[in-house]
Amino acid sequence: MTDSNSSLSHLDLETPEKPFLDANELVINMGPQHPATHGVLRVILRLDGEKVLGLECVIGYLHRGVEKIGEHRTYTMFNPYVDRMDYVAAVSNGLGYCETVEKLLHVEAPPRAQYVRVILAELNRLASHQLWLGTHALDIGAITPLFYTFRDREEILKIYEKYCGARLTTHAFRIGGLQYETYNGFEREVKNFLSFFRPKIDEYEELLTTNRIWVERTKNVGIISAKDCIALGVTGPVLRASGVKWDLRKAQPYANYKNFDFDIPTCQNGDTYDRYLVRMAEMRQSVRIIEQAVEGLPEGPVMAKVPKVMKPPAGEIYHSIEAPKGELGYFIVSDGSTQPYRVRVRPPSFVNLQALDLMCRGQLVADVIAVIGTLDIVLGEVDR
Amino acid sequence: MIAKFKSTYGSGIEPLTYAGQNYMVVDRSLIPEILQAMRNEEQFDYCVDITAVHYPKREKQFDVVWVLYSFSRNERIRVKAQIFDGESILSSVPIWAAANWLEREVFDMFGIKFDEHPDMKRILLPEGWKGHPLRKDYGILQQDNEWVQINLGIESGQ
Amino acid sequence: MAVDTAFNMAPVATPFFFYMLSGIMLIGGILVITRKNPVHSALALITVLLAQAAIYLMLYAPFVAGVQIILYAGGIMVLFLFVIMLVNIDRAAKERTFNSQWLVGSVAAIALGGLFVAVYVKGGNIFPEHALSVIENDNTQKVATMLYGQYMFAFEIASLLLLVAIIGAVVMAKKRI
Amino acid sequence: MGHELMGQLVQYIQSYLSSDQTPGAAGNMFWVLVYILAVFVGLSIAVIAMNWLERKILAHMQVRLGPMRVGPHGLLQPIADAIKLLLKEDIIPAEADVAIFWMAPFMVVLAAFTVFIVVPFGPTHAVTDMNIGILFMLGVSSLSVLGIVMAGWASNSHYPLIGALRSSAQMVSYEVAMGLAVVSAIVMTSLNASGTGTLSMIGIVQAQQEQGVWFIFKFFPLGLIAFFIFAVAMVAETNRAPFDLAEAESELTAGFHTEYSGFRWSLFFLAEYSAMIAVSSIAVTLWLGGWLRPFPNLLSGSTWDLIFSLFPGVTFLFLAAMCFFNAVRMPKHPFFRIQTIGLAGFGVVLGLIGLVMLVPAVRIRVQDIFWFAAKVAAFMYLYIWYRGTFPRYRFDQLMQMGWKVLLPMGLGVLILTATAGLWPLIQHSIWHP
Repeated sequence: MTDSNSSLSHLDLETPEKPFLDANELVINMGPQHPATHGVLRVILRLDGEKVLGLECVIGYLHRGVEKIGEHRTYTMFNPYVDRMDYVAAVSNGLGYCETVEKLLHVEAPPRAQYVRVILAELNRLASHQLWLGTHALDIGAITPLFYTFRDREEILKIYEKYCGARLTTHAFRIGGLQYETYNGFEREVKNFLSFFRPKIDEYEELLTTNRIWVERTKNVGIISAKDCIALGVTGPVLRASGVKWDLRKAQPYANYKNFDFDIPTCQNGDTYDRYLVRMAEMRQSVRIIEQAVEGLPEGPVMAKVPKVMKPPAGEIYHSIEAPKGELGYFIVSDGSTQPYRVRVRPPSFVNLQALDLMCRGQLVADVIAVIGTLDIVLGEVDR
Repeated sequence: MIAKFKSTYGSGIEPLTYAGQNYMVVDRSLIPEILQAMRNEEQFDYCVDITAVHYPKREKQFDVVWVLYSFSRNERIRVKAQIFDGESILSSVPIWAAANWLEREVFDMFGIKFDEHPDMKRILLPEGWKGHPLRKDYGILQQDNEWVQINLGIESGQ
Repeated sequence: MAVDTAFNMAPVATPFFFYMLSGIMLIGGILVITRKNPVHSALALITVLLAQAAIYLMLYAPFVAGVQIILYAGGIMVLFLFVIMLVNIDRAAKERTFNSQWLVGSVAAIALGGLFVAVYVKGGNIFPEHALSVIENDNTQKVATMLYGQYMFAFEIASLLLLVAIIGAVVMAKKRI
Repeated sequence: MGHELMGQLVQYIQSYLSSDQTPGAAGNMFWVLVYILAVFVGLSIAVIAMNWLERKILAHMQVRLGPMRVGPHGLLQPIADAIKLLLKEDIIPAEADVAIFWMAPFMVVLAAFTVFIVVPFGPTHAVTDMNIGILFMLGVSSLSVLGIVMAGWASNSHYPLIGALRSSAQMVSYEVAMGLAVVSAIVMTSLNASGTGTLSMIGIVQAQQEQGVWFIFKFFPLGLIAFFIFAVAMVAETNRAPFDLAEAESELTAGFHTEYSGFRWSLFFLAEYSAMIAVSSIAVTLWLGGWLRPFPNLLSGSTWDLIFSLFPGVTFLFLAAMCFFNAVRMPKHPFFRIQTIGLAGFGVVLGLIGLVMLVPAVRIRVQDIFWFAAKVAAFMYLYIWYRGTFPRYRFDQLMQMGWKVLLPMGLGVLILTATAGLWPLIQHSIWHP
């Protein structure tokens, strides 16, 4: 439906297409309570029979004013709040926030802390992708992968629990490094997990990759071209599935990602199946990164010298990381006091969700479900 | 690049750097032109974020910030414009489609209107809510009590 | 074979059942044309068709009865309902059920009724005195031999006609072919 | 007088036991009623068992345990569920068309249960044997779509309406492919001396017995393809995964029964499962030799007959042994005492049934039912397996599959089967014009 060579002018997202013949346009309100909208997303669908003529997202049901809260907490106190945005990838949120504040403070976390951060962040990417895979497959009707992925995600959460006591909203990192040294046997357990998990990726792929129905349901569904991706600011696996080899871990390495050897998996078609393949390949790459990080984990302190009361000099920083869902950016303005003057979070889910309308035009209701799933949105992050 | 802009537009542009990050403060009247040039001539084809900062003590109360990124140059830059309270600014949706929701959010949170935006309405807060929460004069516990009472049927949302 | 005759079933084809089914059909038929809601009309029509199938069964024509259920009640009426559900019911309900053709309609109905009565009165001797004793067991086979033997040509013509109708429908409905 | 009646009754029962006719054909009203009751009760038990088995098997496929709390290994879970459903509030939406909303579940249940009148569990174990048996089954089961459409429309809500539209389109289109596959099996019944086939369910199985081959293997691979078409279409007909679009949970919340609750909802549930059993019975009757035991040609002779006739009893004894084994393995804690006793008691019941089934007089009459049920159970397992494995088809893909794949295939198989059946005749006319 979308011409890949088109300019921006075709992105006319306001006027829906006309229904065929004189059939009545059916307006369906999907959500905010709906099993497949991954939270409290409300989508108003305009249908011609089952064909989607246009849709409008209504968001904000989970708005908690995270940015406002940030202005009223000290830098340290705000750290746990960011975990509550993308709660399935809480570690990544924390990583982005801590690094941004470190940049404001002009400190850098010690190498050991950097390595542990990479390990935990990549484990988090695995957990996030697992959750995505399970729920996405469930939306398309395959109920079994959900239980497989949750069984394996449990192992990751156990490592988190042992490390910091929390499983979901971990608050694992501190500004300037880590609060805790790793527990005894951390490396061994991570290694055990990797050797346990590698065949599990094959298991997921065995269930889905060549499954005829899966392929038919996802191929050529929700196509978005690279050009449209960039125009709409869509990042993460969705962008890579459209053929843009762009990953912040490579493009503008943060933490110590430049020390690791990994590939950026890409696909060309930009459909749901390609996004699935990209995410599966990303899981394998994450395993590779974690492997290298565990192997090269240096000894040393885990906390840099940071003042007890943080008063970053006045200034402003935009720093972004490659969260499992795309570019997660923090824009922090400091006025020299203990509290940030302004915290802006650039949530990947929020921006990616804009593409839903474009991706669903002309498709069927069932595809809307598939596309919502493949965008991998977390409403906690969309609404903040 | 910035030098080129500087020579073209003169005093309307003030290039700055902080902690290795480039940004420039641009006069409000130059914004449409500069943004267009950024995208078309300098290949800043990805609008990462649009946001605003409220400085109630300043005369021009708001900073509107565009975070831009260029895939071909692997470079990030911020464009800032200072505007008065109640002043509107031209929408950049025709330049980057991504700006649509981002501008709506700025409007929602700060009350800054974007001219020629296709669908200028609130996005995170419900329609009919009074006040713009990210302004500094909006208290952290403040809420639109009237709206809550009418629409939720409860005394207070807290 | 030891079958106790005392517990034998009474034959189904009693006048009672005939009148009952006919009554259902008549009531259903009236409901079809008087209901304002088209879905109710369609359901009444289904009742009529099912009662008709039962009458076929009484006439020892189980094959016709089965086909009646499978094609009309299970197939065509479902498609009817399908279409009706897509139409705006609220608007349809507001429209007048009987339009100005009621005069022509009642004349036609009276004429048809008169024809039936005339046939019954005049042609009394073409009706057999007693019901034909058709053996139920090979009824289906008889229908088959008839259709594919004696009436082969008519049967094939009918199927050709249906094919034309299908193609016509496709041509009309499709935006581009 | 009472004594005389008693004697009459005993004679009556004996007369039936030695009869070689279905009660319907014999015109025996009493036995007809007994059979209807037996089928109804058996079907209800089968649905309950299916409910438990589906949850257990699916759970084990998905690395979890499934119901474990109510009764030993959750054996009483379906009963608890049934009680819960019956006690639930019966909600009728304010804007619903009450009469139709009320009728719809009964329509579905009626259609799903009526078809069992002609299902042949054995040469004499059917309520009646209709001349148009298979046609009756297809026709009446096609009526259940009316109930679904009524339910979807009467709910006066968008999701049920879309669910109903989908399911009516789906069932009508798959009926065509299904019918063609059925016809190709019926054509095979006519390959006998007289040259006339039959639509009677019992007649179809008897034709397989006479020809000495199950129709799935007849004209290999034509029978197999026809069977395959039917096996796909029957999943679509019953709205089960991967064709469960009418109640696609993630898209339409629950499809046509979104607005139903409590007892009415449980009627839909009941109808769904009994419809699954019904279409599986059709498949078993048409292609898998109905009540005939496996390997009739390979393992023939009276010794094998005896061994196969022992199967039902042995199976039940095995299940009883499983129960005892698990009862022994139960934790020795007072908390589990009732469960252990329950499981052992269940084992005793199963064992007694198994022992009774070993009695020669019983086992001869029961083995037909056993084989039929075993074959149907295999299909039930397939249903569960599909559900655990396959994602859901999209609506247009489903239609494409029905009209563009299964229908042409069905037509082709039908033509080829007819040709293969007439081949001796054709050969004859070519060689000796």
